[in-house]
Amino acid sequence: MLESEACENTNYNPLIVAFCCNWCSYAGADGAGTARKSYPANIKIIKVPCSCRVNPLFVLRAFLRGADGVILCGCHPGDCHYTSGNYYTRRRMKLLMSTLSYLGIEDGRMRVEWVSAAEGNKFSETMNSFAETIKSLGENVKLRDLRCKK
Amino acid sequence: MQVNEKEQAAEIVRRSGTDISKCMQCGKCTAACPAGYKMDIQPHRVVWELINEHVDVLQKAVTPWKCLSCFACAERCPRGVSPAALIESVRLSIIRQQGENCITVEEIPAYIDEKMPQQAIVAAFRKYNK
Amino acid sequence: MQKIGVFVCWCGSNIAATVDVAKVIESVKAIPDVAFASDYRYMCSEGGQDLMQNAIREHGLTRVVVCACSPRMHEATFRKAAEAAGLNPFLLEIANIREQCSWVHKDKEVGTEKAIALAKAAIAKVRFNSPLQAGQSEVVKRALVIGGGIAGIQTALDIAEAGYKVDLVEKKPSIGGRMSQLDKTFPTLDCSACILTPKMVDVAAHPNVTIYTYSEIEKVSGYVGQFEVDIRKRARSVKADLCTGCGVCQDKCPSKKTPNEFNQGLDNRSAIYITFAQAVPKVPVIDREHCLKFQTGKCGICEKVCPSKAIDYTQEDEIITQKYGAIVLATGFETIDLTKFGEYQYGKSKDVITSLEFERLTNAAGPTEGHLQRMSDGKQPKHIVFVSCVGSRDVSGRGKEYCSKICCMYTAKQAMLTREKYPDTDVTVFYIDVRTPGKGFDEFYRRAVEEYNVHYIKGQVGKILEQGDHLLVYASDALSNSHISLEADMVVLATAIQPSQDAKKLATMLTASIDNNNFFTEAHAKLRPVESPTAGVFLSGVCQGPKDVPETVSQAGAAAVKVLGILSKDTLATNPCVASCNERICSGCLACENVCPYGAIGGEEKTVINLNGKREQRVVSVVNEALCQGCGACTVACPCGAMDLNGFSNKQITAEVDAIC
Amino acid sequence: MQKIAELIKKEAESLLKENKVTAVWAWQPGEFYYDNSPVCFTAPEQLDKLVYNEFCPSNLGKYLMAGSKKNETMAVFAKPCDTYGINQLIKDHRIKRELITVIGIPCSGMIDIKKIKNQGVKGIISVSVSGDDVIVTTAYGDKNFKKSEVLLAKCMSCKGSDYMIADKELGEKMEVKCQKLNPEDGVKKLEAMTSQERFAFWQQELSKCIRCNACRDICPACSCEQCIFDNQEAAVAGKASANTAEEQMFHIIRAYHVAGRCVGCGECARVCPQGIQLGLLNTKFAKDINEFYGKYQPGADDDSKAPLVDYKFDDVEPTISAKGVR
Repeated sequence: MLESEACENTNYNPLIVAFCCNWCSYAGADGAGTARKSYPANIKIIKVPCSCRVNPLFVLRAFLRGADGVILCGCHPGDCHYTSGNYYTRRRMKLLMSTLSYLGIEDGRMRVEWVSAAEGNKFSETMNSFAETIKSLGENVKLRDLRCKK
Repeated sequence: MQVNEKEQAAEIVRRSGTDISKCMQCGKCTAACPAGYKMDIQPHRVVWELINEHVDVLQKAVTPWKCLSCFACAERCPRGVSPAALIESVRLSIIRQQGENCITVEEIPAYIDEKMPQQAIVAAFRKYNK
Repeated sequence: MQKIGVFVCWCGSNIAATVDVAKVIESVKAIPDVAFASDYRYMCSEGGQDLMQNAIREHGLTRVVVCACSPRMHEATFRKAAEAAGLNPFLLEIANIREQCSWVHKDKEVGTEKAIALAKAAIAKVRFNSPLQAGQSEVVKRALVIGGGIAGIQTALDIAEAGYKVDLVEKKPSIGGRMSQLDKTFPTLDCSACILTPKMVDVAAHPNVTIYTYSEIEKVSGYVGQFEVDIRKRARSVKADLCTGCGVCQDKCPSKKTPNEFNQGLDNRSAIYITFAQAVPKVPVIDREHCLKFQTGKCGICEKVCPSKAIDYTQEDEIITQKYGAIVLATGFETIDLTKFGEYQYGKSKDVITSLEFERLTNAAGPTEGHLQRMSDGKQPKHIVFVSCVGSRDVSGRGKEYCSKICCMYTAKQAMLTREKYPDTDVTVFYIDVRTPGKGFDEFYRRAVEEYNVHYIKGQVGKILEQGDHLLVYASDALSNSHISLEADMVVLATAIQPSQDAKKLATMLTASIDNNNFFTEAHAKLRPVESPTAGVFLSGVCQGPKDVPETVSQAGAAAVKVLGILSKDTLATNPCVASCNERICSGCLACENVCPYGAIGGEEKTVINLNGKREQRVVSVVNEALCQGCGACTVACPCGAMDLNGFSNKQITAEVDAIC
Repeated sequence: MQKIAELIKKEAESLLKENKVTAVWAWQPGEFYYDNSPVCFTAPEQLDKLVYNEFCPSNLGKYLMAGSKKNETMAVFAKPCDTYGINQLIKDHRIKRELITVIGIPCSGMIDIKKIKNQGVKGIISVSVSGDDVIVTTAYGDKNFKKSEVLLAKCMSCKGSDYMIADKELGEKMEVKCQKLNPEDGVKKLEAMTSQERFAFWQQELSKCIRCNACRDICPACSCEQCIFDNQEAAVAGKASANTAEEQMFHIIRAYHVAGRCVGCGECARVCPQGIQLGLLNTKFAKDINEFYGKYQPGADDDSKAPLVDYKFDDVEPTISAKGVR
């Protein structure tokens, strides 16, 4: 049964995928680096031109492949480099998150945060808090495709 | 048990809950302090002494007994430091170490006059009634 | 199978201290299509680039991954190098193992593991990279400068001098900005107007410059080389071509109770007014809110007295639409609001003023014609207290956390000038630190102390009370550990500066980013300080960060040079990372068209070859590559995956996801 | 309904005779009385086979796509609920409005033969309906039912008797008479469960899927040239149901792709051979969209901007503490 696997790994180090838009959040992540603001190493960043490039399919794909958490970071609403990209993101991800919850997936496995290029601190704080959330949620057993797991 | 000044200073700062590293010694706290003219060590200097781990001089000073706990210093501080909390913490270090107090609570009414602000009276009872 | 080359940079110890570079090499070498892997101390150096170029040639590499600093730093460098070695530049990817790995992780084992994972993700992605060709887009040979202060004027002049057309847009009725309000400038004590006005005249007279005063930016669209801007030219109610600037109208205007903005509200102006004597253009405007004609319908005196029949009450706002190749932001600053600083009695006592008000008070063209006198009773103050850092370096939420940079110097200037003109006036300056990094700055400050006997006290003012006709100042002397109180006739607050309120609105319009304090963000703090992250948008003056006049003028020139770098080209290479539509799959639902912020997608009825190999006619999406900016909104709106984005294709991103998970 | 069938026949005849259209889409009898199927008539003499009764639930709109590509003029008979799907297809540019003539036909609800069969009725020969009375003639004699008790689930949440698009309307409008169901009730019930219960429910529900793609084929919003699940480039391809997770993904992604375009016709659930309650998924999206972005009914028009390709500056933020998420 799926539930039993949640406890199998005692030294749990969650795997987190972070999609970051090139103009704000990726730059914010760079800012966190420049300021040496650390966050857990199991967070891996994928650069996209705009948060609106992130297809819900990518998010689901990450979960299928065993990611324990997915976080999407973009420019603050109103500050999108492409004027309106993050407004679409906001709707798309809102619906996706609501549906994941509806399907019985733990709330909080997925998060959307707006991080500007100047917010290196916020980037690192957000990542630390997200990693904590995921740690408390435990492994993603519900959405994981066991067949794909290495 | 005698603890060294360094540890004592760290304990005082910890207990105060204020971040003394933020202080830039601008003197705004001192300028804002209504009791400053009676203090031998001014509020900004209290922070300075703690940064430099000089606890002895603070414990021997009159400052801890003159602070009204009005928190004007903390209110005005541009860096979010609270000298009042530090002074309170210094005062506690004296009381806890020696079991002493500057005055007893019974002696307070004699000091009260019409001009004394309400806050100072309340602060005095709070401080000396431990 | 691809032949992938992987290059791992040490970045001296920046990467190598936290990432075991040799181990990364070892790991990636085990990947079947990695044909070459090597490390180098500084990949971005000539030696590093040579190493990569030689490897591309010798091993016939078809893809390259550089594990180094952020792509925002050197992606362009490495792509250029790869191109020089014959590889399409878009077949190279960067794994960011510095900013997003070695700099944020301390444990070497953890860092190495992550670096390997990031390298593998980049390798997974680069397999699906396809060679892209940058297109060309035309450059409109005209620049727009927003803000007509010294920054904007200098930038406009420099661009115009190089032979290009430039439009200068100023919100206020006259150009000149903050500098026109100043009395003298440090550290040389030149008269501010004397050095600024000639420049104002120059820029107004320049055949290449068009000035739009009393105008604001309404809308911006387009992209570098092809910006399209709507400028709202507000109705002046005065015909600029007829007006001679004689000023009769403002003398005769019966409505004279409006606070004079130019004098920081220290005196009043008429409803029809010319901002100041040297205004450019020297054409008055009617402030309709305070004009009797507009408010009550009765009056019309200005129209009657105007000798050149220039008054026009029917004038309406005009929208001017113009195309530009580049835009410079020079929106300047204002002083912060002091309502949260009740202890200073600012606004309650007329003798507590900001330093900008002090500039007006000492300026010969100011409300007192340059005579230093108290606003309360007109008496000459005998003791002036200057307070520095009012609202600067303040993290309490009352002020700004940054240093406003110019206050130490202008306070020294104001103190010095006071002592020079009024030797019997004592001057005390309260400071936290005196910061004088700049040519001749410290010498200037020392002169104030040594030659002019300005009394500097390290300490702050905690409370000011009005007592009779003077002010009681409670302060601290931090060095002597004492609490002091002194009497003063006037207190001058060196108020923190902040970016103009319009900055945020403009940032949104231009998609230029701003920081937490609303200063425009530069593309790179050290290497691209006058460029905004948005291509073709440049920064000049205080809108980017606090600056004094010489610094502003230098940056203004730098911004102009960057603009010229664009205007001097006929075409610009466009970003080839644009959307592309697979017409065989496209169903023509045009969800993509609906989400495209640039109007770059349209539906066209086309004959296409369907999935069964047969010709058929149907609506499909067509991307205009010149307009597409590559955000990718369309790719997600597309339900069937027909719309994809070059450089960030579904396959590339999925490969990255798969490699990481 | 018999009267309407006659009207339909007459209308089809005149359209074809006068060469107003080259094809007419309607229904013809299937192998059994209750499995009428879509048909395309191109000549008046074929019209004998035309049928319209309580067993014509399918929407004919999607069949117009092929002809539309060849610029054929077509007429289609559409029940009120079908008009939503037709509008959606027009909006998605899958049907050219100028090529088609939509003829609205009234409907009083379609019968769910499964509900009758589940009562142990076998050997059905024919069914006759008058008012609320349904008489099923079987090889073993007649059986009586109340129509309101054997209606299709989708008809019990009928959106009304108005046509969203119609060039002509035949007959008098009719109402579905039964205890109405609100499709959102099912969603609300699920929302009220715990996360664990919901997960268990969906595992159970979605594990029934055999990936026959019937839901996809019938859906008026699923009109892509090539479904993303068949697109090798799209990384979700894979027709075989390898395991639970992938089945979940199929239905989540499908529901997501039709979000804001799903007209709520309930056809997917009707045709599902495994009886998966797909409506619970699609209605959840519709409910969320209504709650977050204001009421929106896909297919009610052919030119409004769908919620997922639109935005407002003050849209709700995707935080996890949002309403509807427990």
